[in-house]
Amino acid sequence: MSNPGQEMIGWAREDIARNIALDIPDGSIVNLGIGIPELVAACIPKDREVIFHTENGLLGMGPPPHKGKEDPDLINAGKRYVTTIPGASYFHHADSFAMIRGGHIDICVLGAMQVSQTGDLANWSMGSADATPAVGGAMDLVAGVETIFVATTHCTRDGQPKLVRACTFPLTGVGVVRRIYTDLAVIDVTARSLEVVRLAPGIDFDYVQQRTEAELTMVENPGVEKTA
Amino acid sequence: MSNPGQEMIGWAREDIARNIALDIPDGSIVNLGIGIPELVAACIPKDREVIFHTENGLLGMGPPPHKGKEDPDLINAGKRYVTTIPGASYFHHADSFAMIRGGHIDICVLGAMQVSQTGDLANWSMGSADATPAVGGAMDLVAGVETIFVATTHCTRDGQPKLVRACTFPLTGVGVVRRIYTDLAVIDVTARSLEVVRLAPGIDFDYVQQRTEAELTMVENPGVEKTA
Amino acid sequence: MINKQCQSPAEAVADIFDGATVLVGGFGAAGSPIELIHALIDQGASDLVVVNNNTGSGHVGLAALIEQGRVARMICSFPRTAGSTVFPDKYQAGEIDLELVPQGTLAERIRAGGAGIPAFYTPTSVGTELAEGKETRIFSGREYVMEHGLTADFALIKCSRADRLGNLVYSKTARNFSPVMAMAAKTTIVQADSIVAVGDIDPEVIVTPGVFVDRVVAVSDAQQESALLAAGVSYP
Amino acid sequence: MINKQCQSPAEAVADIFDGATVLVGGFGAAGSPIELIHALIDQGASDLVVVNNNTGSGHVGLAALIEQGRVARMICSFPRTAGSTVFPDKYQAGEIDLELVPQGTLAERIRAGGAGIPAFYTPTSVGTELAEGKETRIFSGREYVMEHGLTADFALIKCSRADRLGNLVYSKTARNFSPVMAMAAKTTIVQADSIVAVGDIDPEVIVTPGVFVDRVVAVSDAQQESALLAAGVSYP
Repeated sequence: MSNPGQEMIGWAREDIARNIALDIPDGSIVNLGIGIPELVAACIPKDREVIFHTENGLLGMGPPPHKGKEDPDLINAGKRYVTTIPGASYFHHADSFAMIRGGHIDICVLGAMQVSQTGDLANWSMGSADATPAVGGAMDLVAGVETIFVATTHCTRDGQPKLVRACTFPLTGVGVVRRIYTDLAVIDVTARSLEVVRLAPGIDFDYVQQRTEAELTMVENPGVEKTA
Repeated sequence: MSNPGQEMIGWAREDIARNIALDIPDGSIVNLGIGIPELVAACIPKDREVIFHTENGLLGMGPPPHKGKEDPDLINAGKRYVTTIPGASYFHHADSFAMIRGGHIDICVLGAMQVSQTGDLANWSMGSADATPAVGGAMDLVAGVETIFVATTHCTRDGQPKLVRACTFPLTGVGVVRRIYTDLAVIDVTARSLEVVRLAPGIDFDYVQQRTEAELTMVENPGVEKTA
Repeated sequence: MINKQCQSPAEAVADIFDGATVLVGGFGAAGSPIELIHALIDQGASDLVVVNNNTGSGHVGLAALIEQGRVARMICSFPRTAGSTVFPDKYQAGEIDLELVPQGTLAERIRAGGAGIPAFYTPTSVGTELAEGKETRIFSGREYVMEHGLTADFALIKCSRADRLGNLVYSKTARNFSPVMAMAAKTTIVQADSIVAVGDIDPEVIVTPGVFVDRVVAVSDAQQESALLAAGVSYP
Repeated sequence: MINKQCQSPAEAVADIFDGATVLVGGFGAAGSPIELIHALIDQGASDLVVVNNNTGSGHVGLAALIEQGRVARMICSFPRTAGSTVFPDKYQAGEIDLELVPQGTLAERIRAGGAGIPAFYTPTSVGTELAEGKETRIFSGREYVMEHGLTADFALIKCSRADRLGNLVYSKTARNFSPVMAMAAKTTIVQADSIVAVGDIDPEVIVTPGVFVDRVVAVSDAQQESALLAAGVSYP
């Protein structure tokens, strides 16, 4: 039994990214959001060919350029400089979102402000009146991509749970999240519950549940984890 | 006064095409239907630059190829071999009809089975049960192109009028025709009537009216014809 | 590694099932994937719903598939071709159904299907018998018809160059419906005049990105429908 | 003869009127037609409705147009940029209106406008506050929101190469919204890195056919927004 007051150390940001990368099958077309999701690309196992889509009109996005090789015409959705891999292609925004909305992107990894126990995602607005709202492509991605992974710290910086019974922030999409990767656990959104399928080293179930507003269950046989 | 039984000679097919060509302003983007409309391209005055669109995905269609130079991958909407002019571009069918439906084609010249006095066009089906219906792009063209010219013989081969009070054949579009070019006259569809703006040499108004079911009027000053 | 290459048209079409909806590229003979269609004839699937602008010519390609009685329904804009009686004969005999769709509406319905748009409004066909029974609606004082996105189980298309990732470029007006059909099918099968190395096609000129393509097969000596017609060939 | 070339950005934007709706190409700095926007600032039109994915950076380009108080309303998906406070400040002060649209819906609305589609249904934003007040409808058991096509009086876009007929090709991800914006404006104005002879651009690789373009102006030494920001430039 863990002590609620004691902070245990879970996975680092790079570990979260690696956990996600290992769940991405060879041959997948993947869109990565900003933040931890961006780290996933570098963690894909060498024997898998995964192609990255960025919604501003590029399929076959490569790693960041070397210093001095930045091209202002070659950026990703986060407006960072990127490169292309052989076999890349450019297209306009309507075609890019036809890929997304039409179900042609296999997996999207997004950050989150909140995820509900039924898979609702809130990641675009705190709902405060004094902020400028900005949505970007998040609503299109969750509506169009079959498999939505969330990469996030388990709690906010001030310790508030992000996995909640119902989102209090404005929604990005309803019932869209498939699997949540945090610093403490890997958690599937199932028809019945949020089901912990894997715990970070040294972290136990109770410790995770104490930091989660939504009710968690433990997968029956965590040793035989199936990938999403 | 003409004698109703006496057949007078009007314009030939090439004359009709030339009448149309002279009404196409420099710089126009034009789509030509099958039949007499196809003859228009060769009649454009040399000092005008007119660009031809064919709905199967080509802007900048040129004249037919020389014998032996036919390319099976380069055809027009009538499935005839064509060529391209410098500045041509290829695009897919959805983009091609975006041009049409979105109002980006200036003029379309079509054949007709019937035109009503309110500008309804029937040119795709005789409505007979034993025929195989085929519509092609005609309905898209009349819905999307601002200026629809009709090129047709004034009557059918067996002498039936094609300019009628109301079409009896299935419609291609409602109130879409702007100007009608026949072997006997050039006729505008106005809010009030079918108005004859020009008569073929040796043809008088009564002769045209006798071969027209719809009621015609004569433009007030046919010597000062305004182009469409 | 991603490798969408198949060794033969037969392998590429092997899993097309009875009753499948199949988008077939081409406008008349231009862009018609004749070898894939002939492989489908050999393969045997029947009760197909086929989407193509036309219904084929002579007794080869799509016309042959229809002639063999394998197509239950055609969705197309112009089911007539000079000198071809295969479809009209079947249609008059009540042996095949026809859904007649204006050409631009057909292209837009396929694009919508591929883009995740279930329905849209178009001015095309308003006031005509092709709008009968369809919902209409006024926007800014003009009447429009509601049309539905069109998706399919398979697409059979032809291109000039492809790579193993499924990136495609086409030849001239043989492009026609193929790029939107590639978007709208669960499984898009492509015959390519040639398959080139990944990276050989400039990223700026790729018309169909590989994300829309599932299988590519090289058919380096593709038959021309016009030559088959001139030779009086019937398939099989 | 068709010649869409203008001699200067000033000439190209001269007739943009107060209250006009203006589509502005670019995603962040990539593809932003800075010289055309600066010419529009000089020209003086106000009460503009501007459509762009963002709201500009620093105090140049679109951010400068907003800062000068010339934009009454923005239609965009992401009106925030790292280090830019121009739009948020105006917005919080109630000096500018915002219509927030999901990025894919924005692109599709513009394409629809250009393609003569007055409205369509999309799954994007269903169940969120951005769907509030919008008509929804079930197709095949799933809920969709109805969105309207978006057209404009003018589009200001940037491309890499153009010809006098208005045929355009773009550079990499600087393509983004520009091809659909070119379709949706009554008057599409293009700044091109270079203007080449008609026929110099391969017909197979033209992204925007000339039919969608009204004016082209060569800006051979276009400024890079990142360089202007680094230099701390404010326009004018």
